[in-house]
Amino acid sequence: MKELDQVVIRFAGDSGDGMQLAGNRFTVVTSLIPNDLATLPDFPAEIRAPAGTVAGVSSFQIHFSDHDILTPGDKPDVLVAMNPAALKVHLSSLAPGGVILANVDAFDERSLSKAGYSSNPLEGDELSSYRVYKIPMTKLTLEACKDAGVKPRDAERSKNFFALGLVSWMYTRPVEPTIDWIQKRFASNELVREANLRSFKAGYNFGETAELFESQYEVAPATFRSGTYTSVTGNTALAWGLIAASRLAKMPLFLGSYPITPASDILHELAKLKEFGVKTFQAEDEIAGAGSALGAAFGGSLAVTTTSGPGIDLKAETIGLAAHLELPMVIVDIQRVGPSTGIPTKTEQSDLSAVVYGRHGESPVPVVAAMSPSHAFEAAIEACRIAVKYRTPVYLLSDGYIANSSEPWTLPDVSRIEPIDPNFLEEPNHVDDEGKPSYWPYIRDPETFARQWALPGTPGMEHRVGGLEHQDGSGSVSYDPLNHEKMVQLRQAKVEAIAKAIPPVGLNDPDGPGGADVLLVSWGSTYSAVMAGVKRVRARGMKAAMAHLMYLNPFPANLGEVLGHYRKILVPEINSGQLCTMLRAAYLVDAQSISKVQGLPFKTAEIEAAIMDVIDND
Amino acid sequence: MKELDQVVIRFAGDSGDGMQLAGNRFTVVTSLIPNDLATLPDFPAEIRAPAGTVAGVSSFQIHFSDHDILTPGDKPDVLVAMNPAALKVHLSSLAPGGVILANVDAFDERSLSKAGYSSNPLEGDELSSYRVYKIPMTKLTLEACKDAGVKPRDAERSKNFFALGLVSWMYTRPVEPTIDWIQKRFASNELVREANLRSFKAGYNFGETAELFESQYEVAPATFRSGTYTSVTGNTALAWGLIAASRLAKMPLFLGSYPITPASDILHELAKLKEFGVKTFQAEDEIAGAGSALGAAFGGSLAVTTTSGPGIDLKAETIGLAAHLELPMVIVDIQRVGPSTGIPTKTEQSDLSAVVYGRHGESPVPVVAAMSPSHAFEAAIEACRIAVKYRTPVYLLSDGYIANSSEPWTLPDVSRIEPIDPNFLEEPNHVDDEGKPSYWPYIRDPETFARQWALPGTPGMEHRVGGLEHQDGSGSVSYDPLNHEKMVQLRQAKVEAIAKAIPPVGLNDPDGPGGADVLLVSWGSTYSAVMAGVKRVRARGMKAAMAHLMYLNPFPANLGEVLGHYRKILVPEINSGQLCTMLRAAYLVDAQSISKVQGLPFKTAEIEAAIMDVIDND
Amino acid sequence: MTDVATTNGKATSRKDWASDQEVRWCPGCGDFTILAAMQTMLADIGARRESTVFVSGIGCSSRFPYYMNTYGIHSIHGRAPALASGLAIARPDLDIWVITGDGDALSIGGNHFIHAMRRNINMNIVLFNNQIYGLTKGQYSPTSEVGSVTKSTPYGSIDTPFNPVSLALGAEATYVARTHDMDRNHMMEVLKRAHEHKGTSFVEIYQNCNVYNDGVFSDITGKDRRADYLIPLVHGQAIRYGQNGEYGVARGDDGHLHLVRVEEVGEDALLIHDESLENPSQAFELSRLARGPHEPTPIGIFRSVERPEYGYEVARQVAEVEGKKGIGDIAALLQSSGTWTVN
Amino acid sequence: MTDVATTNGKATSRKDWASDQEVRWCPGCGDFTILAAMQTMLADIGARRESTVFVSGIGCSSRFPYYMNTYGIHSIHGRAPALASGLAIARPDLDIWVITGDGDALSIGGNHFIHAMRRNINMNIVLFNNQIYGLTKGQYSPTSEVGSVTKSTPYGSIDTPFNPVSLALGAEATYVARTHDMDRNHMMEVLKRAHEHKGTSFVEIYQNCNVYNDGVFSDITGKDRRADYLIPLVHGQAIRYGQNGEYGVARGDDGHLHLVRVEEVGEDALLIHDESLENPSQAFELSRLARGPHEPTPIGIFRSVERPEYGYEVARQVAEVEGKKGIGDIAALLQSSGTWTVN
Ligand SMILES: Cc1ncc(C[n+]2csc(CCOP(=O)(O)OP(=O)(O)O)c2C)c(N)n1
Ligand SMILES: Cc1ncc(C[n+]2csc(CCOP(=O)(O)OP(=O)(O)O)c2C)c(N)n1
Ligand code: SF4
Ligand code: SF4
Ligand SMILES: [Mg+2]
Ligand SMILES: [Mg+2]
Repeated sequence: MKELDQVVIRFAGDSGDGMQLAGNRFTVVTSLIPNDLATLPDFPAEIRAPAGTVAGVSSFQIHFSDHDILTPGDKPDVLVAMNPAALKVHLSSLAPGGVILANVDAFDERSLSKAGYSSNPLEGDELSSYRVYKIPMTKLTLEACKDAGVKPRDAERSKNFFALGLVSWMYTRPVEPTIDWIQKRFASNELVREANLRSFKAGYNFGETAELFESQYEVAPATFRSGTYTSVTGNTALAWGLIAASRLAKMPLFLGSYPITPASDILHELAKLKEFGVKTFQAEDEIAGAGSALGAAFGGSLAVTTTSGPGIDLKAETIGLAAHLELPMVIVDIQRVGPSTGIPTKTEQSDLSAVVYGRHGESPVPVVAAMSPSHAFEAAIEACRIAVKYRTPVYLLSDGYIANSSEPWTLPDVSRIEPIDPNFLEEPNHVDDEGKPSYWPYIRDPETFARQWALPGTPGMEHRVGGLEHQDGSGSVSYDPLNHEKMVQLRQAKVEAIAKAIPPVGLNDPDGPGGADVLLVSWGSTYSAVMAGVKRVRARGMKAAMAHLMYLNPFPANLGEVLGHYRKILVPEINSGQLCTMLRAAYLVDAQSISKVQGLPFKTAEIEAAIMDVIDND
Repeated sequence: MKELDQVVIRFAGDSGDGMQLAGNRFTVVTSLIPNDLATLPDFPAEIRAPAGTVAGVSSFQIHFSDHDILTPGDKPDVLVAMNPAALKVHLSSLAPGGVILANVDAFDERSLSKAGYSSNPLEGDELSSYRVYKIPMTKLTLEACKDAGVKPRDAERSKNFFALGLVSWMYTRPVEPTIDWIQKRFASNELVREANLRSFKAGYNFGETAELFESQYEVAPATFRSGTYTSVTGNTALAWGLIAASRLAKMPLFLGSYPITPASDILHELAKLKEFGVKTFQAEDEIAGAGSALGAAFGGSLAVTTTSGPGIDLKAETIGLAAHLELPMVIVDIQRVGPSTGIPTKTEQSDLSAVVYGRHGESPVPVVAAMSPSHAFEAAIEACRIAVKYRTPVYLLSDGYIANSSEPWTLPDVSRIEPIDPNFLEEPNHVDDEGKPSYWPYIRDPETFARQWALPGTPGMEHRVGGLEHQDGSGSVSYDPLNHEKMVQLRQAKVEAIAKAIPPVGLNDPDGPGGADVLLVSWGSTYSAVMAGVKRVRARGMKAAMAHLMYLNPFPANLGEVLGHYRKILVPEINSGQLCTMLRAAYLVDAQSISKVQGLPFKTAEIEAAIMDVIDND
Repeated sequence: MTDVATTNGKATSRKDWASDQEVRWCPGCGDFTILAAMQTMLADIGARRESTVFVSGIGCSSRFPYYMNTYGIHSIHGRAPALASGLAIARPDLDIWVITGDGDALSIGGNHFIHAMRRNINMNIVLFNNQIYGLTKGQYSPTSEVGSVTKSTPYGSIDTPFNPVSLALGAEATYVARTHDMDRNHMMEVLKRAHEHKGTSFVEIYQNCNVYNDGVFSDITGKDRRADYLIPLVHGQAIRYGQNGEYGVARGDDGHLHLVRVEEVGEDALLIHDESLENPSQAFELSRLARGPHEPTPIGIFRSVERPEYGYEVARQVAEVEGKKGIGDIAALLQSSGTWTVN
Repeated sequence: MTDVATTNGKATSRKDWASDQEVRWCPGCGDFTILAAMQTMLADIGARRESTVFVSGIGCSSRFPYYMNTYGIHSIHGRAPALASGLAIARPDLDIWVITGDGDALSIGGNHFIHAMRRNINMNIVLFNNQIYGLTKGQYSPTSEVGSVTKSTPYGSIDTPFNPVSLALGAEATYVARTHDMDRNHMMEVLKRAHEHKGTSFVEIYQNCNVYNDGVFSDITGKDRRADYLIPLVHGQAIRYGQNGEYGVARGDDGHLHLVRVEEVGEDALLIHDESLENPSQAFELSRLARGPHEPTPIGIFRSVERPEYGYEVARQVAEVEGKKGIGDIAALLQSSGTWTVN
């Protein structure tokens, strides 16, 4: 038994091989150790890309450890390769000296040529710098299932459980949770249950008996703060955050949405959770998704619309109206690779400028971003809070990486989160010329500039709102030049006022403000790699500071001051430098963009290299 | 006869009073003097706002002079007020001591109260600081038409011609052109023709005989460069520019559009001009307007789509595809007051950031802006040239002010404009693995990065393009991370390469670069007021420089250098500072925004004051 | 007096339904009579102002909500049904009216329109069809007839227009009616029935735009020719028209509907109108009798059938799940995919 | 051999129409047979690759253009008809095919779809109806039946689906057909006729998504029950189906179409199918015979009538004006609103 402090495993195989499932189950048992962990699923855009091809490879990476970790790891230590294509695609990222667990049965001539191999890599010298284990996974799986009554074709499909069993043995994961899960999940399908169970056990036992491996490994439990934990993907956490916000505001949740990868899972999750009074509406398109949400908002629902890149373009006109009417709603953008259809299943942060600027006319809208899978819960609540408090649409940014990956999460005590007060107005707030009480929809709170909001159904508060410019206060249509200017300024001032209410940006600089040689600014999912990178350079004795932005519009009130302490500012983004441009404009600081647009999150090493680069060139 | 060097007249009356017509005819005869001139029409959003109300007032302002002028004038010297509401709305902008020509017949009790007057302003002291002429225009018109066989109700509608006649007399405009025009225009309707003719003459004669006026005025001809001139509105010039570009490129013009104020007139104009082979398509919405244009572009048309604010939001997704496919098209945005429906008939420059940033993903698109009505012709050709040369969508910005106002314009010699070479590829540019010639759609010109483009119908060049990321060169779908990054960079580099081909930004500083105390940066229609304002402060002995930006993306290559010469940079915009933000980000200069968002262009005095303000506070 | 009109507990009259905003349509515009019909009808049936919401898009017609003393949203060109859908699902207690034009509903808004029809969400869509874009000053619309000379078609339009009734029926509409701006009582009746209908009701109103398209419907709506051009559809009655009822609609030997002379076919051969047929085919066939407003045209309720209302169904599913699983518990939700505890 | 298939002057075979891209649908997906039918048909009729353009939106079905060795655009979800409209107007010389799915055409793209129908622009719209969103992994679509349990409707969908044939007919379509992915010959025939049709032709293909909606059409398309569930529409022939032709369609005494037993009504009572009727009502009525794919369903060409083609009309107006005014002269245009000269 060898002790390791951390391991990165990548399960890779054909889309039909069940790698996501194997990865997910491994994640669950790992969370029970408990190890700290982070995951990175990666799958092709096609539903079923042609079997055996490079395009059809699906993978799941998990990084787990006995200490606090942030990223799913740069390079896997172990690669499970269920077929030649999987090896082909992932070999180059394997750490030097890494382990390859290859399903040797799949390395037949046909599969090799489909993957583009002219000879079998398991046989030549090509892999000599790795530790290669050739395991007949298909054959062993078939044998294990032999007298279970399953057809061989079906039995073969259980080989992911064989692999899972084997890896579970290698890293001394408990077997009971997996066995329990298989039993429950396939309760109604005896043959499949039996095949999966037998294969899983066969894989585990193979490790134990085959004497192929020098030893088992152990990764000691990480020290977690005490509490109850779960493992959650970003999309699930975000959906739950919306439900929690609905409870906190006592406003029913309405989701108007049109399916799009990688946002659809939020719709799926919320559609299931009707016991929370959630109403989900699959609209005919993104415009109607946003429009229906805005209609529901007018009616007093906590209104949300979810989408990804292309949908953001389509919703722009409606969000402009929402900003103009000053009605709360949340627009969730799970960013993916653009422009246009791009690469739908890969991650990017390239919608930031579109959500900040992408509406005609002057229509400022707040923007909040989730920084990790579990943080999506908190970010969702915060987006809803700002929306309701300030009567404004709010963009909530996540991305494909956050959406699909998972991490351990201390369950929050929702009853202790501050409630959201919609503060509906039920009595007239104005007296008209004839002395009659009436309701003026654009009378504002002097501090937040939020307008007083009354709901249909309230007698005596009847009123009309609309997209034409309106008179301050009364809300009547107005073409008055100075009134228009005032309204433009008020809407801007309202969004800027949010800066007063949100927390100042935190500065992580062990030497105090300005102590470090360089400041890294992260936002959204770059948080984890940037934090990890900063830690690494600090470990090398260098001085790097970090500030993470959860609020992209408006910026926290102290951001200018924080940036002002540093001569060198680096802004790593999975785009061509969108936040960086915004910081330069707002604060006239010479922030430099570290850009990566490959559909993948930053690796810690990339951040480390970028920091070393500026420090070295000093 | 008194000589004046310049006059500003505003015709104002009810929407039904024909003020736009009167103003336009006055403009035409004024252009024949020739005086230099600039106009500013202003009309209500309603088709026919309730007669007699303040909301229903329509006006037309003309500024004409014996010297070069730039703006339609800040404050009218003469106000023609056809009814009380017109007086009410426009009085405050009249220059001190200005002339009011009031149709006294319209100042009855009902009309006064509709306009919100409790007593007749023509009778009290209220107007004592102006020179008020109370003229019974309705009565005189009716009398003039008495035995022409016209019904009184119809005859009354000619009173705009009475006013036109009167003002024509006052400023010694020739009468023949107007008489000719009436005769031609109403050739088929004898009664109307007669009524208009008689009324016009009656107005003219009234001036001559009534002894109400001390004298006639003359504004000497301005010195124009020799050439043939016409007077043109921005929308017409823009439409003509598109036709000229189509001829220059030998590509048929296709317009896919959905009506929207103030852009519709371009559709109307082009729909008429079928003898130029133009095909116009009124699509079901803006998405289809842009989509049909992109389809036509694929087929080799010079493809254009025209719209205003809300339409820009809706076209975003399609423009993102066009940028990704790298197909040429021009998106014309006649900006109006936003956000949302805003004030559709008023002007604004607030779509700049939307066109630069308003698409998901990294999808850079060039932006060009017209600076005056006649310049829209040139800007349209330039937008088409860039689109075709670089195979890219290009935004062409104009605004409601440019669209509807007019100015004298030296007719260009289109045959001397440089042709646009679409450079279609007709032979394969690649040899495939099997040695067969084939066509790769993403092989580029090494300098412009423009791709080699082949049209459907060309044998042997069959190929597919699409919104998924594609392989550099071949254009096949590619999910390769590094290829994606390369393509993002190439698309960006292509747009940036345009900066090499466009002229450097001109610096207007009599003292040489850096000589002035402040640099004014204008774009689009702010040109005229900024130039006029700069001239005024110079006339006061101050030093102000000016640079006008026709290209908003990419910026001219020398812009950073030009800005670098000045410590104080002012950027006046009819928005909240959108260009200013872009300049700050790009060049880290402390440019300051002069913002006006009232649906109206800047006045010269406003620019003057802003400049004095920074110089004084120095 | 039977049905006492009440709002906030008080009886209302037409003027209670008028907002304080000045009505700004062109003098003589057909929109005025529609406004009057709506206000009167709502007062008559005892509707409640506080529970009534008018949602519109953009267009002359879409200014309507500003003039109603109810809740209202003047939204985005073409998108009113989308907003109304969300509002109706979220708030099944409200009475929701969508006011739209031929451009708003059928050009830019065509998709939301057809989806509203099939979903049967609780809203009454009232389309002011003037066969023109009024607000943008006179371009042709998807209902303009072929050959229309307008600002955007100086040489005549070439698009076959939609027949809004056929389109709605093809999109699975449950309530489809047509009326016109010159008959206030008929408008009121048809609007009232729309209001009573559960789900999406669709009312097309032939509306005169006297500025850009004056008189297009005058054959049907004008007093002089109306008898010969307006075919009244009355449930349960033979379909008959003409100065003296001399014409009618009957199914011919070829199995298809035809305009007939009553004396030729006999009264018994006339088609008895049945708005409640489950199959929309006959209603569709009626909608095809006229190819444009210059032919005898059916006016009235083409179809009125029951189908589950969308918002109700949404609420039912929620209630059923709540009933089965109990009201959701957040703490339990957060634990639902398994937990581990560290002390 | 009569019609020799040629491209660039050479005869083609099916494989000339296949691009070099690997076909990436799920094994067993119905899309494969449609692809084969299209490629074979185009080779058979001697179409020219260089003049053929496939335009699609987004969806599994919309990957189709990548696999055709022709010109092609894989565009934006729902927008293919918009792009194709512009291309068809600009380039009347091209053969344009729009490939779309039930979500692409009828959900997000519904508006462009209905407007394409009414305008009759030169394009063939082929809708792969699998009653599901395939590419986004299994949400219900506007053609999914009520009660469908999918990822987005875990408790069953509540939306009444569109009947694409009814919708197209309600939108003034001139050519409307339905076929299915299990009968290559029928597909080829219907596609060929679509290709011959001038204007917009619309072909609905029942397509099996074996991953997310396996077998929804199996009553109609499966060999075992097909005879009892597939009602073939053949122009000029009595509408008849069943193992032994024992069933048919006839107009009843109530004037409406019914499914009948032939022995009960007699052969002569059967409806003779006429795809060329100017009035779309009977075609509409045929489209209502089945309320879903588990009832006997008409398959074939519902309607095929002539109406001026849009692109042709656009070109005609241009030619007429050019004829009358002469080819436009730019210098004259610039002077058209009057000039003055300064020397
Ligand atoms: C997105 C968008 N596109 C275009 C417009 C311009 N627009 C306003 S109303 C209208 C059409 C009005 O026609 P219709 O719906 O028939 O209403 P009407 O004015 O005739 O009552 C158009 C094109 C707009 N406001 N917004
Ligand atoms: C604007 C936009 N919205 C949503 C999507 C996501 N999306 C892609 S295909 C699709 C639906 C596919 O269904 P269908 O048209 O029936 O095609 P199928 O995959 O079933 O062939 C959706 C919702 C997108 N790509 N773009
Ligand atoms: S333009 Fe036509 S529809 Fe609009 S208000 Fe005037 S008359 Fe009515
Ligand atoms: S998901 Fe369905 S429609 Fe898509 S390729 Fe697979 S089987 Fe075909
Ligand atoms: Mg209209
Ligand atoms: Mg589908």
